[in-house]
Amino acid sequence: MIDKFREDVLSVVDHVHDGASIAVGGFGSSGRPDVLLDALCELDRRDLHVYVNNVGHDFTGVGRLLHEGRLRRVTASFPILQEFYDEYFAGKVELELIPQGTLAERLRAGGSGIPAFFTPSGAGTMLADGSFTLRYSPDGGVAEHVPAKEHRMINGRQYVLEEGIVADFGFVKAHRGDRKGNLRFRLSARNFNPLAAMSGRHTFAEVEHLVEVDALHPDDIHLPGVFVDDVLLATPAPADQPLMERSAS
Amino acid sequence: MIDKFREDVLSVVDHVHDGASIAVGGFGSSGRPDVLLDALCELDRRDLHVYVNNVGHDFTGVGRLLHEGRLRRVTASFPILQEFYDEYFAGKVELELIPQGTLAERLRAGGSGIPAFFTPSGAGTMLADGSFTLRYSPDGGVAEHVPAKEHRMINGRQYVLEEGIVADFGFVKAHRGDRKGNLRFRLSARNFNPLAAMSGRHTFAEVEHLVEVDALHPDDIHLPGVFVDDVLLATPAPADQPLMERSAS
Amino acid sequence: MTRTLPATEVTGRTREGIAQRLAQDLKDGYVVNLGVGIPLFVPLFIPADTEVVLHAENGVLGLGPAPEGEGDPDLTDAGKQAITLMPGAAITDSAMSFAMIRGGHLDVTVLGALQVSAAGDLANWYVPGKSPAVGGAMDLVAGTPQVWVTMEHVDRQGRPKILPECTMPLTGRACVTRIYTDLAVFHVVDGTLRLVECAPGVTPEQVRERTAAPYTEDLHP
Amino acid sequence: MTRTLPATEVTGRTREGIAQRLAQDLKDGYVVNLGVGIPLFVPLFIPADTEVVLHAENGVLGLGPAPEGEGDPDLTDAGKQAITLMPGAAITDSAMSFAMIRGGHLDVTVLGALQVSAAGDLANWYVPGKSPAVGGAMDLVAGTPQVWVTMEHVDRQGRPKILPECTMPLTGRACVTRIYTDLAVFHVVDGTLRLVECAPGVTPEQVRERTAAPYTEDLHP
Repeated sequence: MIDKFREDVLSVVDHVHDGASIAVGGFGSSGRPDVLLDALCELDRRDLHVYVNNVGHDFTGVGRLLHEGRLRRVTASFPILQEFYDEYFAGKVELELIPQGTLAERLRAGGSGIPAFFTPSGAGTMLADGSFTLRYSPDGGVAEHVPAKEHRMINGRQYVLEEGIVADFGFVKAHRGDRKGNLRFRLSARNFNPLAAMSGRHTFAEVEHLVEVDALHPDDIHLPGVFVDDVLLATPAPADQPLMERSAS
Repeated sequence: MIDKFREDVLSVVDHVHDGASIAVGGFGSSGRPDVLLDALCELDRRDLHVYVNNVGHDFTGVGRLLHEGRLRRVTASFPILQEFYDEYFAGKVELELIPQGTLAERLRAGGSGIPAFFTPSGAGTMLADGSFTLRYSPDGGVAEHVPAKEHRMINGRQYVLEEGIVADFGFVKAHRGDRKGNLRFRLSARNFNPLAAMSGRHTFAEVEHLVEVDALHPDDIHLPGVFVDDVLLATPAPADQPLMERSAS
Repeated sequence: MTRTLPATEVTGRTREGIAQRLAQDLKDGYVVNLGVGIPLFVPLFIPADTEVVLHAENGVLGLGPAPEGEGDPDLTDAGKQAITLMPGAAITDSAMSFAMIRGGHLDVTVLGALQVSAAGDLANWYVPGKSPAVGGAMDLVAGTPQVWVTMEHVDRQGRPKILPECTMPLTGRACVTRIYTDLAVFHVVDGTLRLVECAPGVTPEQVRERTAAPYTEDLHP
Repeated sequence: MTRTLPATEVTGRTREGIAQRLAQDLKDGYVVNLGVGIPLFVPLFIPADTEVVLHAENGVLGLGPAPEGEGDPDLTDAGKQAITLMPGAAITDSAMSFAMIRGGHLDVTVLGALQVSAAGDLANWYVPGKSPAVGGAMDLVAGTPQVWVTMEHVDRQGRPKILPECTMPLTGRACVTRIYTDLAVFHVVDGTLRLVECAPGVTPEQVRERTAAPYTEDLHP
């Protein structure tokens, strides 16, 4: 019988190897899977390639991974964190900067068996023409550029070819989830979470509320359980509270 | 103030011109927008290009359009109807046959500003190599083939390039809808409906229940109103029943 | 195609029996899409302690058995038949449904075949001259890691359906991973066919007489 | 870039005033995405009888005003600020949000600019040497039919920001359709700039002195 719920976060995240690529949900701190990200730190994982919209504005979430030197590359649209840029310009972390909509669509495409698609976003700009710096050298020079992307005129307009992202792992946070992995998000905490889940070859979901299998109506499920491998609690339940609950939205 | 509800179906569908392309939701008769399709017949529209999964198994819905000789071309995965094939082999209607997942993705892509994407589905088959007959001549010979599609090896696998579909109009059916155009579907009647709505430059939605604007929770809306231009009743309400209702799922 | 009919008579599994044999290979937790025909018998034979999640490409994940009585017109499978839902079922639109399929999130797709080639090519959507319709077959065989074919071993004229090359239009290339027929079970290993099992009462010779494609034998008694 | 500063002093619209002027051009029913900076003043000036649906690229369609008090951490705009929702609001994931944007389903995007070129090219995401971040700007200018720029007419050094060609990295080519500054309103018509309005108390000469790009004049009194 299918039961994807796991009580112990560390033993689940232990499957993530050094050097892994991880698609991470969340927009800023909204809907960000902090329990999963923190587990990477406790397990001392390094050399990670993270696909995420923002690095964050402080040393929590992906910001903590950055601060502890665990990131090899970040693929993002809006990293923000100043310490991230310091590390980037020092050649300690790579930045593949892409438009936000391209990040969303690349994650969805990778999870959907679409290896590449054309988009107008970024066509003819330095994010597509091969001039953006992926990695600086320690002396401040350019060590490597993001490769130029294929451009094509379609119906008189210029488009750029972008690749689907299949990450080794998906890290997501949901409001409610059941033991089959079905997820439901709350308000704008949904954002990149369903897409990060789709992109991961193996996806972990931390949920605020674990609900019974028939508590989510089939029409109300935002992400079907087929995209989720392990379900964890976002906040370990206090001892005096029941693990299982049927919460209202 | 935005109010997309229209009482009179014919005056709305009257915007559809002869020769128009229409993306139609539904899977078989499930979720099929029959009120809108019937209006095309009453308005005597002809020479239509319909994007739809099935023509149907009888002379209702798209089957009625076929039966009345209103179709120039059908883009579909599973036409089924025998009279459709009779007309096809007689050169009276064109058939662009594509895989079902490709139809779904092409409709979504077109509505999402993605002009083309690569998919493994159909690569190296006669649905992609230019050998499938788009149109027969009256004498039974081949008048025109579906053009060959670009193939490309990506990471050692063969893919085919498919184009997004932007239809002149989207015809969809929903279970519930509000005056802002927000839609909610019921069970497997959802199918192609959100995608047909996205694909249409101008989209009509017939709804079983018109609900008040705050009756659908923002997390429960399957298709935001931004994709819908006109909302109609799937079944005109009897005179003794209130037009507006707040129905449970 | 010009082979003469085999001399010996043979009776292997029934259509239900093919589905029953295949059902033994489904593992707990598998997500499976079932085509029309023989595959639709498979659910009858899934053991009670094995949870197999059934997927229908019109957007249903977690199909239950047919309803008693009329059924709900808003709840049908990909063959437009009324269905029920299992606890934990989820509904999606067709793009998301095929995202699951194309993205490799299903485990097995079970479908019928007109022909299978020695390399695992599949032809199952179109008999030239007849009415063409493809549905989701090309997406299913392109996206699903395991593609299991169920079919009669030979056609109604007694001609082999497992051939060196398919002569009918392909659904996909090198996609089939297993073949379950009335006479035998084949696995496709490293791009070649391997006979792993004969049906009860069927001999390897009888299978050989009715199979035009080359294959190796690795029979488990 | 080597132009000397204009001799005359000029005081045009305030930042709020630019937003107020732009808000007059929003039509009932428009769906609008607002960038950070001056665009965030726009909602203050939308007339009560005009319904403008505000979109945030993190998946919110139908933003309301800022909450009184703390707000809900699960309900923020694209600038991570707490928001409320209007009746009829809808939430989507980020892929659907950008499907709206890229697919042309919004009417107007309003954003700030570092530079705008004579052909309507926009540079607004990256000052070389500073910290690069792009967010949704490239998708917004690629997908939205009307791209309205709000900005100060000249930079802090008094140098024109409306130039023959942008010297900073582009966000998009030939995408800007209108420019609202403290001094003037330009429309981009057939790929060229047209001055359609000077701010109250500003003369066409003062605009010309502070604009490096060529443009035509079609001033409505």
